[in-house]
Amino acid sequence: MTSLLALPYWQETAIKLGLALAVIPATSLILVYLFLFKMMAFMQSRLGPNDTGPYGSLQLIAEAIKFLQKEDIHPAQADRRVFRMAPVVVLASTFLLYVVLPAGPDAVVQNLDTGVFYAMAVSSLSVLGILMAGWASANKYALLGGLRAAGQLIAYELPLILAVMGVVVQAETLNLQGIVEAQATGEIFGFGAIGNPFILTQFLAFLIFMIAAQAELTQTPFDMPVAETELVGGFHVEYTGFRFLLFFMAEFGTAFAFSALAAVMFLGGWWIPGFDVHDNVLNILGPGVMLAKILLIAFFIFWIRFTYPRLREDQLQKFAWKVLIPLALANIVLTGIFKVVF
Amino acid sequence: MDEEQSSEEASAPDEKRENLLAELSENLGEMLIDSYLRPHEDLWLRVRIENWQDAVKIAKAAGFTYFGFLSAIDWDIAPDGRYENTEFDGGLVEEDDDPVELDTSTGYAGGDSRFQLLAQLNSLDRQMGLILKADLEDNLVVDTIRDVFPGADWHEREAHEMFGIVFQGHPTLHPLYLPTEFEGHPLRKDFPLLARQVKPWPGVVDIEEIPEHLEAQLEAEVMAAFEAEGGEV
Amino acid sequence: MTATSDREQMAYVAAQAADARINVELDTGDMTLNIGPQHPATHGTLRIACRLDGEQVVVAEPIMGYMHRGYEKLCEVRTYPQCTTLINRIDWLGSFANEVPFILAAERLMEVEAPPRAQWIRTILFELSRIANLALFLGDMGVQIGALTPVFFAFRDRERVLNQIEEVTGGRFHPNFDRIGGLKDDIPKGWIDETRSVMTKMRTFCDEMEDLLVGNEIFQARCRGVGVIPGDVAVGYGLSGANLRASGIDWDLRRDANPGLAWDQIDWRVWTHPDGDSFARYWVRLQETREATRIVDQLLDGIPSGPIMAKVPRIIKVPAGEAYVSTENPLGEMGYYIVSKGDLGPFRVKIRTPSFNNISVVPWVMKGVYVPDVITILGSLYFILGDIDR
Amino acid sequence: MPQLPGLIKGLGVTARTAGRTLFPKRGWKTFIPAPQKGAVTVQYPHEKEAPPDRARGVIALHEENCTACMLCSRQCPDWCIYIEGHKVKAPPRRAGGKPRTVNMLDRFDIDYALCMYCGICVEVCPFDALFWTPEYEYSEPRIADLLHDKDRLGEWMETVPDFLDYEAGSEEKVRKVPR
Repeated sequence: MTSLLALPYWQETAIKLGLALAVIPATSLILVYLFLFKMMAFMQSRLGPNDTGPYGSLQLIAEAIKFLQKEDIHPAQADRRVFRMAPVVVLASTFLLYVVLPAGPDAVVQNLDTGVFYAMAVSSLSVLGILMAGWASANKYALLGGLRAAGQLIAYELPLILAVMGVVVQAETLNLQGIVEAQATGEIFGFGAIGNPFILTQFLAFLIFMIAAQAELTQTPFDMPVAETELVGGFHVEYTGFRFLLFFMAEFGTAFAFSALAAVMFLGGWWIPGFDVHDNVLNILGPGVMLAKILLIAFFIFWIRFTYPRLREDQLQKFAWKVLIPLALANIVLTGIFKVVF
Repeated sequence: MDEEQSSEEASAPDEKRENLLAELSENLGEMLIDSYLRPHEDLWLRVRIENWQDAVKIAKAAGFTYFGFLSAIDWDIAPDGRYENTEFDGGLVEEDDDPVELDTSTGYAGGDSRFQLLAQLNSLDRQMGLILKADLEDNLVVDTIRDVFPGADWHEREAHEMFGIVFQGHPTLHPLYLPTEFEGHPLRKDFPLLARQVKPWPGVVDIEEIPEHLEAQLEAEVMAAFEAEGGEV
Repeated sequence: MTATSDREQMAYVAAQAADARINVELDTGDMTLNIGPQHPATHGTLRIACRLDGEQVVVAEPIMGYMHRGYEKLCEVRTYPQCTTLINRIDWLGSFANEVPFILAAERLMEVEAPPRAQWIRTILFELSRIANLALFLGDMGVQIGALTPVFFAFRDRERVLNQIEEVTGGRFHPNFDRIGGLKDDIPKGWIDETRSVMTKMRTFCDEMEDLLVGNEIFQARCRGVGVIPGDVAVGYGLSGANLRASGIDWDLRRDANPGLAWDQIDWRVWTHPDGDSFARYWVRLQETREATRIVDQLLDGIPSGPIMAKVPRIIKVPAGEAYVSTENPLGEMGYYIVSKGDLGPFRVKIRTPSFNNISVVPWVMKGVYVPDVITILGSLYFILGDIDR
Repeated sequence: MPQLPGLIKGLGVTARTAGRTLFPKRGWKTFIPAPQKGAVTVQYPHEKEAPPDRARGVIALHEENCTACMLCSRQCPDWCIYIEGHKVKAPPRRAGGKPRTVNMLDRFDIDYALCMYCGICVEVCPFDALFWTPEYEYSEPRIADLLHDKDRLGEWMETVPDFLDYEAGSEEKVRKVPR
């Protein structure tokens, strides 16, 4: 693999780390501004924030500053250490996800051979944080929210992984770069100009992945752990100030990361048709392509979020275990058969 | 029920309600004390307090299955009047300090006691309403009708806290609106409405008259100025 | 005795048995969850104390009074015209409709009848406040079960109706427009055409709600079969309005006990639904909103000309007597029992509000449901706090 | 015709609304995004809502017409109107007449912190001295400042709109605002 710049290991690591640290707040900034503020507002015949900065684009920064100024409050009965740790755990899971997300042939923090496996593993860490938050808040709503989150995230982890298995089987690798490569070099019935984005062959897996991701991200219609109108915010009901900000950032950072995963696994990732997969130019153009694809997927995630009502916990579990998992299993079997036949 | 009727029809006897009255008086028998009928409008029945529950059951059997409301009336005259000590305080307090004429009538179908129980029932089939009344004895105890109409549950709780009526057989007769430690029964006429007592009524202020000893002097001054200007306005 | 207590008893026994069974193995005591007084779903300050077994409600007990303003007492120290300003504030979302039964009851005692033009305009404003009120419900129900957007649509389109009300009465929320014997003022020029175009927009709004919520499979999954109230229970509890009609009881005071407004002179129908669940309640209200726009359209076509005030004395004294008049308000049967002693003000006013009876069914209907269903049921019963607490 | 699933229809509704907000219908310019025009909200401090003429915003006092008859103060359900006045002698209307006794208004305060905007005072006024105006921007940081005296109430007179014409079929007469 050719490198963009020949740098010592520690310098490269420092740059990557710095980038990752900057990227996560930036991603939530983009998502929140574009979708939560503006798109939702337009869908509801309003303007959204439009006073802070051009077209209100600095609104979130203003709000972040406001959050940072707030007093750090613990509920009297809270388990303080766990209470403080919870948002950090959730955010850490988000950070860890970004480690394997590729934005170009070399533009990746760490190109792990088991990238998919790793991503799935660390994404479920957030359950721990949410459960900690729910438990430590000493609040019944938070507790209910935390337990719901645990039940839900565990139920949807399975279809998520099973959906990804189809892709892995087809790409014959667990490495995310390898999956991009497989899509770039693949061809559909001899036609290879646009490669073989797996959304075409793995459409069912894509759907299951998106639904499961929606649940994993606790977005409507699967937002029972937060459920403003029932649990008044669920697990983060007692959080204010910068701890709430951490949860908030983690929520949108994870949404971004999952959109990126979907883009890598189903939409061909950073590859642009007509370029060689190892072309150095893609290190520059790749992030842009990725961003466009991520925003496209995030658009669907948020569009659904703003339109649908939420399901009930038992209906959600039923849906996961009785519909999604069998479908995902069937998809793996079909993929396997096709893999052997062709 | 079509009330939009021409004047002849309106003055025509209300057969529907008269039939109902006849039927209910027969069913109620001894329980019924008095009745009143406003043609094409409503029917009032006053029953014995000890038969309250039975009367409600009989009404229900006669088709009055829809529960409207249950409440009470305190026929006492409010000792504080209407808190507006002027001519606008209609009739109760006269300006010339005549002894106040107290209106002690107790409404349609009469009444003998200070507190009167009141319930409104509807019949969906007959498309009519019915108002039941009963005079409460001094101990203010009456049987609950919660078992006849489950909807009466909260209405009885409300009447309990607002008037102090005790509904025998009601299991959860704790306050509905008021705080647990609240004392008194707000809808009784002798319960003062503080909001109207802590503040003087701005309407009592009247326009200041010219003091008599100044009147002639002021008049002269005005006329002098008037004539100085040439008598034109 | 009735199905009610049977069901109560069975639920109780089952809960006790479940408790006993579980307690042997490990101590999972019930959890008490206070929904409210400050809670987004109670739009106001209603508190529902739920005993939960897991996420299942064992007993739900509504506790109110946080907003009790004592209107019945306050009315006793006010004159009749002053009372209407209070009455506006009972169900603040459909406040014009609140004035009507009070005024009608006073008119009945005074034996005055408003001129036809006043009655038609009253009916139009009544139906407009019904549309404004129910439009908010149609959106709010969405937000109760997690859909963010419908409520914004509701606020957007309700504002158009409120503007029409404001153009006539001068008040968006508290019109205080009804007078004993007629109305305060006539309608301004151009208002009829504007209202007609607003009614078209409201029908579009209803279609949008149909697409966004009624047709939505998730919404149906959340609402169908949740909070079923059979007809006989609804009647026994004195439920009214769409809650009663959604239980299959064909009873609408506009048609069945018209106290003298213009409803009997136009062509409209009463909507019922046999299911009695939350979905039925939503559906009935949606159809009623549509029907109300049609009623308004018809009424606008036929406003008779003439005066808007009957001959009444300047200082209103209502002759001694008693009267109970109720009308079919947006929330259900709202009635005033006025006891008059020939005074300037009423001697006693009993206000029969729909939400009070509607919400009294909560302990019965909420046995054994899940916490999210509590919200669905509360939302679909549709109460206004001012209407419960008065 | 097969029924579209409700889930997809719902997405259509939100997308359509977003489209209408972003690209409001306005001839050839439709394709230029103009959410400022498409949104139904009023950007309050920048642009102002225009309430209808009959809106009950604030009460204006036409002092010349007030005879300090106390009717409004007595009819006010909230007891928020405070009037004081005294009698004075005034010159006769015609030459050779007798001096008249007229009421002078000393104080006319409305406490908007108490007022509930019912309009009874405006209605009972027999001398056309009180009027509603749709103005609404008079909030104050201190609650005591919401007590408007007669000068402040008089200032509102400028903003009183003319009474509206009535719809066909009305027998009411359009009243005039004294200016």
